[in-house]
Amino acid sequence: MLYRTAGQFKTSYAADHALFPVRQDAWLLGVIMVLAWVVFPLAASDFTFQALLIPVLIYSLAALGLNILTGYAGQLSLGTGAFMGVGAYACYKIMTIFPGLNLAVAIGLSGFFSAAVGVAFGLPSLRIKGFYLAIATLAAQFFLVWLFEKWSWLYNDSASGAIQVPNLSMFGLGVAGPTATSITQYYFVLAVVSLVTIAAINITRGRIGRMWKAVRDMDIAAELVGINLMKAKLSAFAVSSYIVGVAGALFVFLWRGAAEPNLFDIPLSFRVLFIAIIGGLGSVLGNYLGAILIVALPVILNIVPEALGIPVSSSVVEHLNVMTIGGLIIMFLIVEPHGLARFWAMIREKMIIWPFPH
Amino acid sequence: MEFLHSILVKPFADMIGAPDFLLQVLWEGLVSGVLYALIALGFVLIYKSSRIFNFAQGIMVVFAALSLVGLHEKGVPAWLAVPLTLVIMLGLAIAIERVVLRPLVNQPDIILFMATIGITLFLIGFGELIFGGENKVMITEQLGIPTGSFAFEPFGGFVSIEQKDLTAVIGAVLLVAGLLLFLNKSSMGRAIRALGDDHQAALSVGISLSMIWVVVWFIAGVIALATGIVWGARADVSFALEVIAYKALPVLMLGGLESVLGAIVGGLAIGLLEKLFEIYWGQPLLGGNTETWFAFVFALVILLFRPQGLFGEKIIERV
Amino acid sequence: MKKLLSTTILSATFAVGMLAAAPAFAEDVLHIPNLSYRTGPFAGTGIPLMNGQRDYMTMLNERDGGVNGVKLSYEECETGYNTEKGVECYEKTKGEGIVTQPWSTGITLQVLPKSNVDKRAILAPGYGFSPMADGKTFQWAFNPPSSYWDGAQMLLSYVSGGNLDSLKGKKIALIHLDHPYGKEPIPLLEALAAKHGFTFMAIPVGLKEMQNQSAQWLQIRRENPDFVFMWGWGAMNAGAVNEAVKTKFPMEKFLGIWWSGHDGDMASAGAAAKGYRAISWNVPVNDAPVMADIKNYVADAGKSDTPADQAGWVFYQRGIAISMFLVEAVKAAQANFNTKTVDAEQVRWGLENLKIDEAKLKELGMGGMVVPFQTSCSNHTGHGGAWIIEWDGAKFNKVSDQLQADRAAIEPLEAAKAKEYADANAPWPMQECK
Amino acid sequence: MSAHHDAHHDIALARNDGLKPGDVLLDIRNVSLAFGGVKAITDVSFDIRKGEIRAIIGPNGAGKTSMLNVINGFYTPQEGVIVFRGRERRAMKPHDAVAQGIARTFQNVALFKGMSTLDNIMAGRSVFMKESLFWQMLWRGRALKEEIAHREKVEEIIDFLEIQHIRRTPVGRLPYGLQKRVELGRALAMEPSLLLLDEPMAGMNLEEKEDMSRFIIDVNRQRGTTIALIEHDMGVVMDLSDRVVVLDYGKKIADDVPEKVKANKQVIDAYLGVAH
Repeated sequence: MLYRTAGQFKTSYAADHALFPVRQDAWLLGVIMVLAWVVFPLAASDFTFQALLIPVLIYSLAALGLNILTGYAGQLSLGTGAFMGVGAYACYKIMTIFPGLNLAVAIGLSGFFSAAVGVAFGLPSLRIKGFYLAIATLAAQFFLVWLFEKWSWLYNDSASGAIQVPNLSMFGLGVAGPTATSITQYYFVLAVVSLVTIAAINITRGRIGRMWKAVRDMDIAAELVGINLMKAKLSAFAVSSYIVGVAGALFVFLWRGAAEPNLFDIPLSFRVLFIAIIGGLGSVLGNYLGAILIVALPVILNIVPEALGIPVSSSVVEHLNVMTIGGLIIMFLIVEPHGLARFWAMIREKMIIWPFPH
Repeated sequence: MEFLHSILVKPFADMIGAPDFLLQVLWEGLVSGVLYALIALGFVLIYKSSRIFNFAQGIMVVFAALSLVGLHEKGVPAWLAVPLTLVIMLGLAIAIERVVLRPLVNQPDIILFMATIGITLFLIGFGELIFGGENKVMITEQLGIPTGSFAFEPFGGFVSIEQKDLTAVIGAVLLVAGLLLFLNKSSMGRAIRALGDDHQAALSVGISLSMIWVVVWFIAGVIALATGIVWGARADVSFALEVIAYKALPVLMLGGLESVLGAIVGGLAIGLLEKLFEIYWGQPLLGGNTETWFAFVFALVILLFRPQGLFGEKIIERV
Repeated sequence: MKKLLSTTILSATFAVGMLAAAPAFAEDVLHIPNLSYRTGPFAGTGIPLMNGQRDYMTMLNERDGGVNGVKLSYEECETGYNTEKGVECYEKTKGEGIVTQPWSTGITLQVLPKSNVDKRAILAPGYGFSPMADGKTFQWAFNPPSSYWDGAQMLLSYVSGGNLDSLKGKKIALIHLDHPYGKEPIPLLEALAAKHGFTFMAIPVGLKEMQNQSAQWLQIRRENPDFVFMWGWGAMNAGAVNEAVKTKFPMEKFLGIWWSGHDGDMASAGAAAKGYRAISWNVPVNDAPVMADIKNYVADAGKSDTPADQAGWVFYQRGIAISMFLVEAVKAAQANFNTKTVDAEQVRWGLENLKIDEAKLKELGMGGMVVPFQTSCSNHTGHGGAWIIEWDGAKFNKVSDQLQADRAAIEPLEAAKAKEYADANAPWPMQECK
Repeated sequence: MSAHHDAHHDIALARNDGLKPGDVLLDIRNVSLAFGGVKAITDVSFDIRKGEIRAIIGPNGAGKTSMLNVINGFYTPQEGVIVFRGRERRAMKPHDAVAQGIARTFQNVALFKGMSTLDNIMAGRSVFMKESLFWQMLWRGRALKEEIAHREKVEEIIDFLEIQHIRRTPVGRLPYGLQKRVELGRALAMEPSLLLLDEPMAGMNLEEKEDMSRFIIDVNRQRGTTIALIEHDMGVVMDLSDRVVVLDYGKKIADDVPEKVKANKQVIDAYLGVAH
């Protein structure tokens, strides 16, 4: 009865194009919005903000960027971490060169740098396909991280080779740097993530999204129905890398506060890829579900033995944690290879027809 | 002009100027190349037989080496520890086939690839839990591997060749020869090769698919142990060794995912070229550490000209 | 629908509330968190240190019932040397913990700016950012008893026989981990190279190359430096020593910083690495009374993870020394503030008024185990100096008298870099020192 | 199930190519194609006239699909020229071919399996849709207007092909016969002046074949769309087509009206497999 669609009729194509053809979906989203904008910020501690809420949002955004490339346009990328790095270093340099600039503007601009780099490393996709293409993104991954180490201009020649986020404020509120409060950072990240998500939903359901999906499902056929493969693939690389770059800038400026080149190395790329795949390729919602599982779950797993008063050393917890994550990944792939988003879709379908199964 | 000189002339002048050093560089490159080729071979076998891009090959190297050293630490003599480790690798192969591969059969490539990353994480956690995170010293001498070195003095300089590196090269050659023999002469080997082309054809040989998978993953385990021993003898056995798996990727791409010959040629080529590039171009001109990316960029450039790799089969697109 | 909504909100609120609530039961227990790493590629070097730290704390609890009657609760939070996990641990432990022990230069840099806000001291003995010595700028950070720059200067002074000008025209290479830690000594070595006329070259080893350093050692063979210094960590140390043996680089020209003087790392090279030296601010003293106490109260009682043959390791005993620094700071704070359960701010005062002299070491049963030093408001390192230890094929032995860094050569750079840091992170709070 | 409509829906989508019925729309002149020395097509010439249904038949491996691939630019012939709407050329990029009015379906259905019927057919409108990323992102104003305008055209096709009930279903889940129909819909969405159909009825049962024949005839009659089709079912070919060209081993062996072709000795031999 929760998901009763009867009685909801569309009277125009415009209404049919609405985001939530089923009213209950809008309700559910409303609940989530209230939780995200009101309940969580009121209830969360610093630890909850810093170890759960903010990272889940930022990782979701990065996974969304990757999902556009891999899930929608079908181009496997193993270089997400490095593209996040491009966004972060671009933002750092922009803030160094124009110290008075609004941070939101700087983050928005930094995405263009990662988009440009993404397109450059996307060019081989016009000739190379499948796993062979992974080599192009891996080349980007390893080359860019090396460049972050060697090009000292990027980190203002600091001796440690690390970048440090200075205190930055917007409208009198500290948003980045050590003096910023977690709640301000959370709202900033939430706002950016919400905006980008809306834009991504719009792009993926329209002309460009169809173009990408067509290329993903069958690139030859896409070409033969008049889709320009070059435009489709490169636009996917550009949009994807833009979002990933913004996520990278948020990652360093709104969360970590400092970064060294190794941060953007391949484990980060894999982490984001896990989120996208466990969440569900070709889905926007999946990125959030995946991030909750991959980012938040280990943190919670870490707390569990302690909360239950079981004396386990932290290293054993960590070993078990790594094993659990590995096992969970395999289990989820076996149970639902299309990810958590498909899992949710199935539950939702069941709820729509419930209690009449046919 | 000076710039052109430094990239086009000076490196070669340096090579000729110190030929003994060049020989040493080539030898070092060759040794790494042999090891890359070994790891890539493990990848190719698995890919050929099951279309799985097995990312766990790197951690299998660590796991095999740790098992060997761990058993020895528990008091098992070296001659017994090797076969026991092989038993462990066989158990691992069977477990992977049962728990991971069988339920995931016919899934898209990327799903299988992700599953192997899942296996990697699981084995890291599991390995550290039972063996601990400390570095372990490879039982080189106990295994009868000579540890001295040969010194040559060509061109008035010197070239030093570690006996364990030499053993590694010879061992790798023997392993590859044995593997080729197995693939070409035994019915199981032929089934594995046929599987790359056509599942039905392979099944008609009368060997079950899961049997083939267990065998292939076991061979990958044997290769992992061999790699673990020789690489562990050069430094220590630790989880840091896992990263060498990444190097196998460009080797594979370069050689073509399904070509045994490609893995060998690709491994050697990348081992030699990345060392030469690092020493003669990377260090003087780019600040060094180019080995982290050279193989990837090189493979990428080659793929732009041959999208299927050097030895991969040409793809003709049809609709 | 409505009911569902409110239930959802309620349960979500509850769940978040559970996580948020961190009730402080500070009942005569001092929470001493440690951002340890017993996993990952650096576990090999991390484990003996963490074992030493833990065993000392356990020994005090068993032998004395804690510190002045207050039990020590030593709690590890696993980071795997990963800065991301490190920050997570920092957030997790900052509620109850009386100090932060970040155990990685990367994590130190990450939490350094937060320490001012969260008002909790960072204890980074022998690591971290060298300018942290400047207590006026870094009022919440401590890196006793010697900083990396002290270490680099002492190494130069040692190989030059005390006269750095004698290095003129010579070539000194630094093989280092390509990570904030490994890069630490570079600014000082560059400055001293310019001043004394020797050639300095940095040879970085990437995290992915730790076990495959042949290119770096080919470079060393080609450049043929007069001395090679090493700032290595984790699997890099063993890799480097093995390569040095392989390329026949003379061991007497190869010296490491204190984190590269680890028994475990030398084992695979064994006798072939005889003559390798490292600078260290602690040396193993196996017959020290404190070692006997740890054996009695901890190891024999089955409360230690340390294998018996590792009790004599430099790193294990360094872990003991580090815990001792912290406990002494707690004691100083207890005395000064006349309270047993000191808080994080009081511990900071304790760290700033730490006096570890020969007499104190004797009293603690740790005579000769660590260099004596004393911190102050403006001096957060203490600059106790260090010894040179040499690998004899089976263990490290002390082979020098206590060295002292030439502070005059370091201080200007230290002050400049501290100021640079404070400016970059403006507004940065400074403290006044008398 | 949706009810079958009594009256066929009209389909008004058509492209004005400025040609009168009976004019030559496409002229293939002496085309040869080879793959690494293996000849697939040898010196074939024929034409397709505006408004007709032209069948290309021949035994397996005769080079029929290769011929379609040459026509829509997927393969580039080594020799010969193609004249389409008066313009002569060797080859063109496939998406240019679409832009100029050549659309096709495939022997093995080449739909976008993860997308719904609606999206598949909408994808066929890609060449006509232009709105920028910026407007797409906002999903307001121009992008939405464009989307709705094209959606209306696509709905016409959906009604015409009687596939309303599977509008939202991912095509990968549809039975083969319906997939073929969706594929025809996608080709129609491109508003072709020349529609290439590669075995549109392969694998269909009798009822499905009748439906498909009806759609093909309606497209041809109502829209005046020129159609070239490859088909194995001789009954269908003889019923539908105006003229038939027969290929065997890459060579043209006959080109005539269906009745004459049926009686051609060479054609009968080719189909019976008589050695040359």
